[in-house]
Amino acid sequence: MNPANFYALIGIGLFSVGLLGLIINSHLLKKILAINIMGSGVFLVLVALAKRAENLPADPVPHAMVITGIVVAVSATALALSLMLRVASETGHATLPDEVEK
Amino acid sequence: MSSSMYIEFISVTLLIAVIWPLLLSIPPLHRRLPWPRHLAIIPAAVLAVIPIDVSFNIPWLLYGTGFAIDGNIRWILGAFVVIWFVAATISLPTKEKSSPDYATTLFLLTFTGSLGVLLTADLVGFFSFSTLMGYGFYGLLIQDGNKALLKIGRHYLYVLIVADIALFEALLLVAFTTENFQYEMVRQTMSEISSSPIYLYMVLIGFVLKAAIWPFYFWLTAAFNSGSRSIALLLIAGPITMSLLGLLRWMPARDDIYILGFVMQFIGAAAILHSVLKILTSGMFKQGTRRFNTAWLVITFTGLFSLALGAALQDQNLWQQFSYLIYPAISIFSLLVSLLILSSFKTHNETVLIDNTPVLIKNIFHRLKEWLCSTQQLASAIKLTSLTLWIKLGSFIMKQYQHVSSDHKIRAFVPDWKINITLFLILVLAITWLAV
Amino acid sequence: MAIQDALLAFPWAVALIFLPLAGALSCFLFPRIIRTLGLITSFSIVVSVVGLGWQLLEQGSYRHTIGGWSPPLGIELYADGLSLLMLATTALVGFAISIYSTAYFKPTLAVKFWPIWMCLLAALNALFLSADIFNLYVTLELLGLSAVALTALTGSKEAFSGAMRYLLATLLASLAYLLGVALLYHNFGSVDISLLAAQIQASPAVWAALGLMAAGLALKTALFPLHFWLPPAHSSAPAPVSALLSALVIKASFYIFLRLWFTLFEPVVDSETISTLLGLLGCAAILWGSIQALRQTRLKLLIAYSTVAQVGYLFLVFPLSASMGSVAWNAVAYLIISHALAKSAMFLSAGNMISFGGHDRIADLDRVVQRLPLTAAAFALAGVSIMGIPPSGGFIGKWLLLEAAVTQGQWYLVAVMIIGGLLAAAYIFKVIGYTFSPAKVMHEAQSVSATMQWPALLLAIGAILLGLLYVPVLSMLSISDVVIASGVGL
Amino acid sequence: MNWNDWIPLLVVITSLLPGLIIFTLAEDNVRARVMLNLFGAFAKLALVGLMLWGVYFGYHYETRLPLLPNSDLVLRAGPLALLFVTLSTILWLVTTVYAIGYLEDSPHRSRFFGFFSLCVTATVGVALAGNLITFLLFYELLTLATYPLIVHRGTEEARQAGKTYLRYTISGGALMLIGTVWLYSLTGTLEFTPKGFLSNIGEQHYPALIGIFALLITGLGVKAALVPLHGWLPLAMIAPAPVSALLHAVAVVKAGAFGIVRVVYDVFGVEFAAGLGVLKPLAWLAAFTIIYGSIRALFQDDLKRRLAYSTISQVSYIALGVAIAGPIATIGGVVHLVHQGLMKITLFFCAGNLAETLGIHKVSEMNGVGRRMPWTMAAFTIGAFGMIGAPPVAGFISKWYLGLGALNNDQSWVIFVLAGSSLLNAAYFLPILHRAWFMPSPKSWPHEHNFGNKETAWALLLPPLITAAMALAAGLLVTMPFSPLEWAKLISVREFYQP
Repeated sequence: MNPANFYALIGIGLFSVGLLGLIINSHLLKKILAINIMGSGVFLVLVALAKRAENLPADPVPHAMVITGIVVAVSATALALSLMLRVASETGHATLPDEVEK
Repeated sequence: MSSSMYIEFISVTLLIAVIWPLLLSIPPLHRRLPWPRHLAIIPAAVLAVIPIDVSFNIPWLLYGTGFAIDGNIRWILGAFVVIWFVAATISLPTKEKSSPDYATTLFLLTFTGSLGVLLTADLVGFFSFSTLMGYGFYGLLIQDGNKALLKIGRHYLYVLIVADIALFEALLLVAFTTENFQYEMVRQTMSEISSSPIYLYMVLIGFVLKAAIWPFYFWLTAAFNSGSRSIALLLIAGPITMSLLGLLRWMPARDDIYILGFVMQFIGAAAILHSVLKILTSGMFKQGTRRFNTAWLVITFTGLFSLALGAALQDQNLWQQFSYLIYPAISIFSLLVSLLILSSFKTHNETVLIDNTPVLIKNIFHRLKEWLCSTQQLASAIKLTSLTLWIKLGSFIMKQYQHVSSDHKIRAFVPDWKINITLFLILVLAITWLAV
Repeated sequence: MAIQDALLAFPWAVALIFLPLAGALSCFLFPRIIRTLGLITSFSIVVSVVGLGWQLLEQGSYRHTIGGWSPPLGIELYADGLSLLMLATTALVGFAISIYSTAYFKPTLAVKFWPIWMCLLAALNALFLSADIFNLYVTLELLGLSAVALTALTGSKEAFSGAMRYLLATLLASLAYLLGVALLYHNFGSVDISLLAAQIQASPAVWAALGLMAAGLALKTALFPLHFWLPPAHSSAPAPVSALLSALVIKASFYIFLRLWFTLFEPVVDSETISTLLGLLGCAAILWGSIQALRQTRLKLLIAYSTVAQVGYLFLVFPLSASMGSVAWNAVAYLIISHALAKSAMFLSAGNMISFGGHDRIADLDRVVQRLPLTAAAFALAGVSIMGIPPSGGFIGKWLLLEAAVTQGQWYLVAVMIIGGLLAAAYIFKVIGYTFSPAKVMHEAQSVSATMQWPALLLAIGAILLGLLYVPVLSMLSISDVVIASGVGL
Repeated sequence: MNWNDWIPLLVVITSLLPGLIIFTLAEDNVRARVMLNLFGAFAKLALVGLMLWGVYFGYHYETRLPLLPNSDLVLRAGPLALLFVTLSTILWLVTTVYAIGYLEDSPHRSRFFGFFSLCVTATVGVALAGNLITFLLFYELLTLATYPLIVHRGTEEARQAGKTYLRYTISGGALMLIGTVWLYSLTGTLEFTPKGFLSNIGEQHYPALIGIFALLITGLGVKAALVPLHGWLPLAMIAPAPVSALLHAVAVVKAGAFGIVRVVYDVFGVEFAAGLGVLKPLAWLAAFTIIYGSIRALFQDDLKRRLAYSTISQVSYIALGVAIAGPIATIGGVVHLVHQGLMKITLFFCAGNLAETLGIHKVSEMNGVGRRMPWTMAAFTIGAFGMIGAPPVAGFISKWYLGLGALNNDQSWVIFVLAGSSLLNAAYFLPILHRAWFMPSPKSWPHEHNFGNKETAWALLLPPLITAAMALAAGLLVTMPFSPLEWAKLISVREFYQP
């Protein structure tokens, strides 16, 4: 059980926690936060698994990926938040109208 | 001029004789001509007087039909022309010229039909023209809206349809056997092959119906009772004569079909017996029953005819000896009957004797129907084939006709109609049984 | 032929990504001539796709390492028959939609629409050109975000909630995908598809990756149980946006699915059960989507559900690819293109009907057929392709699928496809029938400009003509340098 | 590049192109529309005449375009194809003239004529199709092209009729599609070949082949209105008269019947199909349809409905002739393809004239109409007698050969079916004639238009007269070269019984 795998497992855990949160919370802000948690989980996995063996230096590529990922996540979150605000202002409450499929 | 030129001339006349009345039957044409009916008959008359035998084919018409005239035909043609001429004279259109004159059209169509039947040299032509004649005559019967004639027309129509179907089947059998429809060829081939009994029965049904041979005479008597001279005349000159001719033409020369021979002889005998009784019971030719007796006279003659034919079917030599007598006999008979008609139809206020034979038959068929209904509950699965449905169908068609006039008399003829259709089916069944 | 060589040497692929980005930028900078810019850009994209196609026909499949950095560090562009086909579809549909949009959007909206639309085009092109799974992730994300933004464009309540739902779904999906990428990279130390394909072998990690990626992409493609986000989003968006969402965006994620499946997973993973599962989901999608579509009373919802059903057809390729690889492959390619054309045509003509009558209640389509003949024709022709009636691209796709299914004796697929076709006919002719009959209540009708009618019609005609262009399309599709296990040219 | 290779395609295009152009024409641009229609019709006629001549002397016309892997879009002009093409071309010309007269100053004519031409295009395509896939293509196109014509009036009733029509036809098409694909997966080819292309298939596939046959025939039977798949036909009467005329005489119903002929002869091959034992059931079905249709027709008071049921009955003659599976029965069935077309289109023209001129739609309103419109009713009479099978009208010939064929293959039960059918035909046609000719006309007609001293407009009167004359000629001049019968004989020899 080297630390890399440990972190990786933590990352997976975060991912699943976020998934759970995304599913069970109805408030949009919480959903968005959950998405972010998932994102961090994935990034953690990437970074952790970058180190393949004890003696080797860590692989730089995943870090590049993570940086890109973070950028994407930031922009996505921004969009999500603004959308949430608009939804709230339009519908009066920041939840999705849980519409059954017509 | 040379004989060949004569022949040319006759052949041309032969064609014209058929085509000319057909042309004249188009209203715009005959409306402009004086005496169109007589004009139409003239070429036929010419044919009747010139004693030259001609026959020629028109290969591109139908299955290569053709026309022919010889001594025998000329016998009938003579009487035929005379009667039609008379009929044309006594039934001149009384309508004002403004409305299109359908009486003439129908008259000429019927004329063309019967003339064609007389002159064609093969079965298909015969069949085609006889259809024309049949429907034309039906039109003639009902065209002036006379109630009595209407109902007769209806009977005649049913008879016609059934008969034509029967003849069509016969034709198919011929075509199945040979490619050639010339009378002689047909007579030869059909006398050899084995399937010809069916053919014979079909022919018999067809023409017995069409010629009003006993026991299918009720429409004939009715027609005579209806009191229209021209109709009676045309009936003799058209359908009846031509159907007798048809029997002669279609019956193959073979003498091994005893059943059929017996059937025909029986029919003939019964017809004669029945009509003689009729005439006797109605008092001999005393004034007032003439039409009636004329009708029965016709039935007698047709009976005689089928008697003779039945005999011929059993003994060919007999036939060979006396067949040449048949044509003169027919023509003379038709002339005689027409004379009787002309003489007897003068007074229109005479008492019409009721003919009670159909009643008898009716009762039989009512029983038959009841029996069928009772069996039908047992086997309702075969409903479509069961006669009762056909009869229902028939009465429905009757209803359609009853729009013709809401006259309650017409209702009374539903049974007769059923008789026709049921007879047809019985015959069909019988034939299948025989065929098996 | 110096010019020719120059043209052959020209990096069209790069242009395909660069041009729309430039277009987006210039749209920001010069909002006054925004329409012209948009049109020019999308036309230039068409041109460069033609150029790329020519290149491919001349030289076979195409690789281009940006800035000379080779993988794994550098980014490499890769184009073969399939990507060329997708690019061509994108370019054509995109061009038609651009023409349509010039007339559709009022200036206030146009300012917002064009830049995002250009970004979306860039994302699409980049996605179809990128050859490594991480680039695919990035482009996918970019695509998703711009698509969401476009969905929210109208600013109505439904639009916002629909967009929100869409956004959450797409984020979830791409994160799942990214996790899969992480796993794959960890195991094989590469993200380049061809390199991965070279060294991949079965292992729990690969299965996990497969699961994650498949689920994510299925969600983005709105496969049956995961389609909940699609109808609200597609029906609430403005017409051209719905068109490009249904026609292109979901196809992009499916394209990735296809690539990964046939290059990476199918050879190594014992895919029998999974492919069957996917097939079953496809069947469920076909039936469910069609039935839902049949029950709709609003035109756009109907079309959106029909998209759900059509996506189902795409997924039938997986169970069929087992032995009939090439046939199923051609079939799915054909279905993708023809559906893209037909569905965009449908949404555009729906947009016309809405801006014509001011509503999209199917029962009140007030004799559209003689008052708006071009649009009606467009809808009908597109419908023919959707139903899969000859002659049309849809028919050829369906024919090939059926052929594969019958040959493998998978009768349940045959039955589903046929029933799906019948249901499609039912819901499409339900609409067409009402376009002939006058409505109970008359509406005052706005006139619809020809600029909005012709693109729809042309797209629909394209969908029909596709049924007669089997040979060229396939020759295009067969450009490839990799040949993989199931004998599928890639 | 041989010029002959393009004639079939041209034949298709000559009606496709005008149709497409007509769509774009303005509503009031009558002259251009008429010109286009007539030009297309005559051009097609010329080309077809050319091909008739060529095929008679053994030339070969075939267009091949790539459609699918190893199954092209093939248009081939064999004798059978030409028979149907000629029929549809001639009747298209006539019907176009009629429609021009019938739709005077009625709305949406451009649309109407556009789809009309498309419909003919599809029919011609069906006729010329050289393999099953091409056939299917045009068959579906036909469905789509006729739908707008059926719902043309735009009423709710029309919409319902259209819906029913589609329910039947689209499902039929789907069944055909399955059958075709299945066949393709078995044989790898769909090319129509005389005596069929299945004879070298292994025993183990025979159940599958029976299934395929059932699928194909069901799919075709929908359009051919075999009972119990006939439900759409009487409803389709809502369409304008020219449409129903074309629908019944040439386009839809005939396409189905023609398809049955194709499938039995050029896909399965008669002997093979008979060997499979699939023809007997077909024959029984056809026979039942014949009787059933006639019986239903008896009870209709609406003239067009009666004619519709009569069509159901009459078209099954074709299927019957095919199913009897003999050279002569084939002649009967194939020739009835033409004869029924001529007679039925005449009847529908006349029905249309009555509706258009006097507003008569019911049989019970037809009293004495013969005196008001003698020419129309004369044509009607000829048609009716043809249907009954009275000589010398064309119907007689087809019945003749059907019966003869039945005798040849000793299936004499067919004879009784024919007899019963004639009886019933007489039973539902003669009353009409009786009313029309021999009953007093009412004081006033339901809804009379006045055409001066003529009984109705020329464009309405000429077509039925022409078609009636044709029906008569087809019966009278039956032994002339190029008569339908001769052509049918040619087919029977060339396509089916040459080694």
